[in-house]
Amino acid sequence: MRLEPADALDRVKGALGERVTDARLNHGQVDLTVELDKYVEVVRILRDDIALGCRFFTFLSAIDRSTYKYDDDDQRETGSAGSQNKKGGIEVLVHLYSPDKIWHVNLHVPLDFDAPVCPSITGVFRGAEWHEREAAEMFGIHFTDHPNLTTLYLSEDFEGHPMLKSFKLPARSYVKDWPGAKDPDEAAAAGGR
Amino acid sequence: MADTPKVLEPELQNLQDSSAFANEVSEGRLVTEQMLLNVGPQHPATHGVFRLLATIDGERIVRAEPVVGYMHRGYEKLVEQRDYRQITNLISRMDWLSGINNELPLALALEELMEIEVPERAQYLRVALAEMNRILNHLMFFQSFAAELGAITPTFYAFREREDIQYAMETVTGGRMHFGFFRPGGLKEDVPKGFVDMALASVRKVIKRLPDYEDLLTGNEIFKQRTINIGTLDREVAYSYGVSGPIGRGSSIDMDVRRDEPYLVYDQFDFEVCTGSHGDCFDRFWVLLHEIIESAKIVEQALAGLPPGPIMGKVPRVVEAPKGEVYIRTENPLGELGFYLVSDGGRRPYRIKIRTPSYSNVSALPFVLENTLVADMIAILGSFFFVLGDVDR
Amino acid sequence: MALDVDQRLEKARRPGFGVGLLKGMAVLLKHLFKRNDVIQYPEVKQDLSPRTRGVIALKEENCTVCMLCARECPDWCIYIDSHKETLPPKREGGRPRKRNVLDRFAIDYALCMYCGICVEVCPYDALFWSREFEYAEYDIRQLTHEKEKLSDWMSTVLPPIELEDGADIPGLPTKAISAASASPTVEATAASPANVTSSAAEARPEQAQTAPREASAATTSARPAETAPDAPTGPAPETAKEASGLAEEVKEQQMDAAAEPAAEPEVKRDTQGTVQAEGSQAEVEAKAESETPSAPESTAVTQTPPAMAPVPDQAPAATPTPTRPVPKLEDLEAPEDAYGRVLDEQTKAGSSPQVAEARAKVARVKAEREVTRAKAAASQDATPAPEPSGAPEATEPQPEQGPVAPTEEERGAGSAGPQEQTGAGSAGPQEQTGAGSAGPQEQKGTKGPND
Amino acid sequence: MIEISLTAWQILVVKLLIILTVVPVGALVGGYVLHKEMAHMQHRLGPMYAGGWHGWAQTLADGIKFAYKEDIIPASADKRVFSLAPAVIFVPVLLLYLVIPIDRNLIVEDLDVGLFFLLAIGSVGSIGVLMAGWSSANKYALIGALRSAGQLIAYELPIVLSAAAVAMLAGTLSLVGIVEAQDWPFILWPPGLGLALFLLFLVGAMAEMSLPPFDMPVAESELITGPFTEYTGMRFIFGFFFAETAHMIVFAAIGTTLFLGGYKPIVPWGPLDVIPGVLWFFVKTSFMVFLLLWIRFSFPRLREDQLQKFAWKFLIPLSLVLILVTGAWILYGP
Repeated sequence: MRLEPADALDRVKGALGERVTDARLNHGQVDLTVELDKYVEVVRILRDDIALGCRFFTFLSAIDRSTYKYDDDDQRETGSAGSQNKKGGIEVLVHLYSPDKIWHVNLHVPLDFDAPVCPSITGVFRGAEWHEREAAEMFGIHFTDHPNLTTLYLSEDFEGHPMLKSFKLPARSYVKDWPGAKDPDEAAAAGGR
Repeated sequence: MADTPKVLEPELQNLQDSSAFANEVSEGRLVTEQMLLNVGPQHPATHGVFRLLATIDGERIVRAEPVVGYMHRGYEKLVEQRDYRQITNLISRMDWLSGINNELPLALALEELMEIEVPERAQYLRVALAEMNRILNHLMFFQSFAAELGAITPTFYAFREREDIQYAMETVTGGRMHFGFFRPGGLKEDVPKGFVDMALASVRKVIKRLPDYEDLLTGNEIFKQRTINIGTLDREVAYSYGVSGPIGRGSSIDMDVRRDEPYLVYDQFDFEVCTGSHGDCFDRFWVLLHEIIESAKIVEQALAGLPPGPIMGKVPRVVEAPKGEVYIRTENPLGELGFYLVSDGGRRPYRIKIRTPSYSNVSALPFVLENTLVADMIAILGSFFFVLGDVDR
Repeated sequence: MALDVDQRLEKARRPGFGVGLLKGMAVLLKHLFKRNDVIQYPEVKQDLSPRTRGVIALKEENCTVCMLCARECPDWCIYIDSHKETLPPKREGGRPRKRNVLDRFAIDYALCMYCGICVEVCPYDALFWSREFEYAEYDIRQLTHEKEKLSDWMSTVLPPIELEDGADIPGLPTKAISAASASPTVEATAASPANVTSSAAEARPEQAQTAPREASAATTSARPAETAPDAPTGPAPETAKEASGLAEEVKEQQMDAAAEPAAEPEVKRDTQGTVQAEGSQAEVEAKAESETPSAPESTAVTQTPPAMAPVPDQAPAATPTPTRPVPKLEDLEAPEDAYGRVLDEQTKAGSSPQVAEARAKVARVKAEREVTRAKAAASQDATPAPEPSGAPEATEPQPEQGPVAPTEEERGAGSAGPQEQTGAGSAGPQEQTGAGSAGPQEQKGTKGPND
Repeated sequence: MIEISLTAWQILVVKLLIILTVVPVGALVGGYVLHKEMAHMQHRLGPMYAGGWHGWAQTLADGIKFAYKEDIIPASADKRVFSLAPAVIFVPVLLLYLVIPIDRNLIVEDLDVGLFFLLAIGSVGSIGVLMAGWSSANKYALIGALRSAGQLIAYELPIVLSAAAVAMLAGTLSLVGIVEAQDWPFILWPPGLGLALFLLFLVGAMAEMSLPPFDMPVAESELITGPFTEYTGMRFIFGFFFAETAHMIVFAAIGTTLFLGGYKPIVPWGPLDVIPGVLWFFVKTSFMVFLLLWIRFSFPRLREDQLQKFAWKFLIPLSLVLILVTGAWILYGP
């Protein structure tokens, strides 16, 4: 009943073939990197393939890797094919889970950082609606053919996309000084808190 | 009598030609004027500030649209600005009914990344505290559901049991709701003398009094009338919405992280995962009520087999997760709570995606609420056991 | 499994024809005649646990204005003002010493989230949790309580609770130490200032904050949870009685530790005033290498106890044999000389005066520690030499190192005093505390609760 | 002649004064009982401070507090109707007290059609509820009002029919006559029939007073307080709390009169006759109040349509059958 991660990886490779650009194991969970055009197709296969059976939609979110400190030996390409910087782009992250054969899959979909556009998977998983709305307002990703892509948390007149690394949290130091910065030669170390 | 008060008129006007209205006519059933009922953000039935825009036709809800975000505190952004020690105390506020269960996945994720060995005593204590917290949470929803159905008495019985468990947990952690007790690698400190007896006593008292609850609600004909076959959530729909926890199990999703992927020492305890088969309010409630028994079982086993030893693993002075990503999920009282932790080796997480149970569960509400009555809406809201702080994060 | 659950469910779902209604009414009737256990709050008060996070009390004389609490506070709700004042040098050739004086210590309880981080990180046990909770105000601005009010709450702080059976009682390791010779303790604790210095190089408070924790045996013994997992603790206490006995012993040591800093530095300086050596060279080098960023990680992971739970005394208890050869007494460097030398080095190296001073202090303390080790090794019994001569000196109320600690390094240095005292001291220093001034004595009373 | 009429006037005034004092006091006491019984059934203590001894003055304090509260009328409400509604709800409850025989000859007005008067006046209050709900210009209030209207229509019938059966058995509509006609064992006679009628009356009464489990009109977790959502201060008290308690007490008294043999001793035994009828009446009424409250705290709330089904498909047919049975009993019974 329970599917070992290694077997799961093999099955995924078998079922998806060259649709995925990168498939690996990460802490006992299958880690896939998918190009934009294959994305929805891959999700559908993952759900419908009996051998895989990832019917449980865990979550959909995005990661802004623009300020991520990469090692040089990190081969993983997180930027989209279009953008120049292979690393440090923005990516959509979908996590699916198979309740029958117990295994997880993390789906990384690199997007173009400057104009992030991604097809919606509400056709595959209805539950993705809210998640995509949240990702849209937080990361500025536009999900095409989403039923109603309105803001979920933020007010309509909210400026900017908070979860982007470029969106600096209005530090409390605007409101008041950092109480820890009293010591003269420690004031420097106080920055950024 | 008086003519139509001013406020009603405009909505009545623009609802005349709303699409749903047209559909009703085309279906040829008796159609009266529809009315837009704004439930919340301040409403007795929505624990927290939760808004529901319900278009009602008489007492029948044509469609309902939840509006969340009144409590959005931006946890996922906030944790990027805090170091791990502060995050522990921060996320304990996320779902204020199950504080210690919120701290668990963060500790687990850090231990996974930093490859910390957690001593067994700490694991047992973690299990015991987490399950006691689960009982607290379930008792809370037991009473709130009853109160929403109009039965006032169970509230006070449930709070009476809660008090004992809360007191036991307070002697350990120093807090009643926000515990801040789990640390990457173990616990903050060891439990005080007499805690085991206190906890066992409080838990057994709950078990002893559960029959009263059954008599008060589960066996009550009126209660059955209000809940059976009300707000049915289909299994596949629940899957696609990612509905988990008691609600998911209510609609026969036999899924429990504690059993499927045992994360602490859960694999050493014997407990059963209750599942309902109809997916209606009654099953959800029944599952919730019986999980109290199972949790109590686990607490008894964990405290009985509490091994001696340290409660803190080998942890470097500064909690700095090495580079890497990991998704850790635990069984929160309300469902699957998952942390997708992306670390770039700093003292602060690079990104944490918090997958909260209530969020996914509530997102399935519009589907369930269609074509129900206003009174049923309350029952369904109550039976979905969501915490707004968990939805809005 | 799931099947019989379903059976129960089906049974529960069956219609009941009014029997359930009567049952429910019966439950209510039953409770009507039960006597209930409601606590009439203002008259009767629930007995809250000593760990209850009610309000944060300040032990003002312990605060060294290290700003750690203010920096770690997630809500920035702790306001500390201080000024430096310069004291004349203790003796000729000495350097005028700076010390911080606490002007303001305020906690805004309207902002405080009661997470207790400040209490956890406080290296000198100046902050405690009190279970007092009745301090509501009519105006939110009045919720910012100054140090006077916070000090008043100190009287409501309870001593820590006894631990459940099977818990690691920190009394044991310390006991082992008191039995063992003094040198291993010194050895183990010698590591901490190194880390502190290095961490200071990276301007990271977190790393520093643990070192002083190791410093006072009072701290470690009073917070039991902080026992290293790999601690070689002797037999875990079977009965509560034994545990409490241990607690008693711990109390003793707390007392000593509390009393000791008052005496310690001058003691060293007077007793082994005129000696010089190369042993301290090793010290300086060790410090130097530990300043390289790689050092803290290695030291931290390999040899030092966990972050939240450093109990240094236990590592030595595991291996009571000193790893380094004990240097001879006569070829040791005088602490003051080490102080001056390192100070010059640092100033030449171009580090800021505070840092230089701090590292100089570290060097001095290490030199002193070397001296103590040498003496301890020389004398046959475990009783360390400083005690007798320490007694008269102990009349100075304030620890010399404590207040002089705005930066991490100095905290490390300040920690040295109690540190080696727990090792060397716990065997004999009863008369020492007896001779100790009032300051240390009353410290002992409130030393316990640091949770 | 004039003197007689004068004395008649005086008597009338005295009687009215009695009513105007008894009813509020009764309501206050009833409120206190409600607090305490609820608390102890729920493993609490309830009010303990107001007035010193076990918070005996709690309801009084509540009343005073509400009297001091601001009286708000929503801007878009229909002001006249809105401010009139509480009176329309409360006055009929007062009138009900007029015809209840507290003792054999201690009654404000012994109407020959006392029972008819009761049933007629008893249902006027719901018009006030309807007025309140509609004029508040609040959707919750509107829904609540409509619910209560439907509830009234559905549950007036069982009450009327059961009362009619009692009248048939007693052969009179005068309440004193009905009490006199009853004999030991009161509701157990005629066997079964009396009890059935009593339960029928009880359910109907609770539904008409919209007490839980029939409190859909004011379901606080669905419609905040139903028709009284927008009310504050004294209007709220008179329209809702006061009226509710007074209503409950008077219905308990009516039940006592119709089924429990009013002011008669519970068993026809010499020594018990010494005890004044007022006391018996008081005891029996308190028992009825206790019963009503007990049921009220035990159950969750029904749903409106379920309630209607229950009324039309079960209670009303049952009551019609009971009427037939009663007739049969009168004709062929002993």
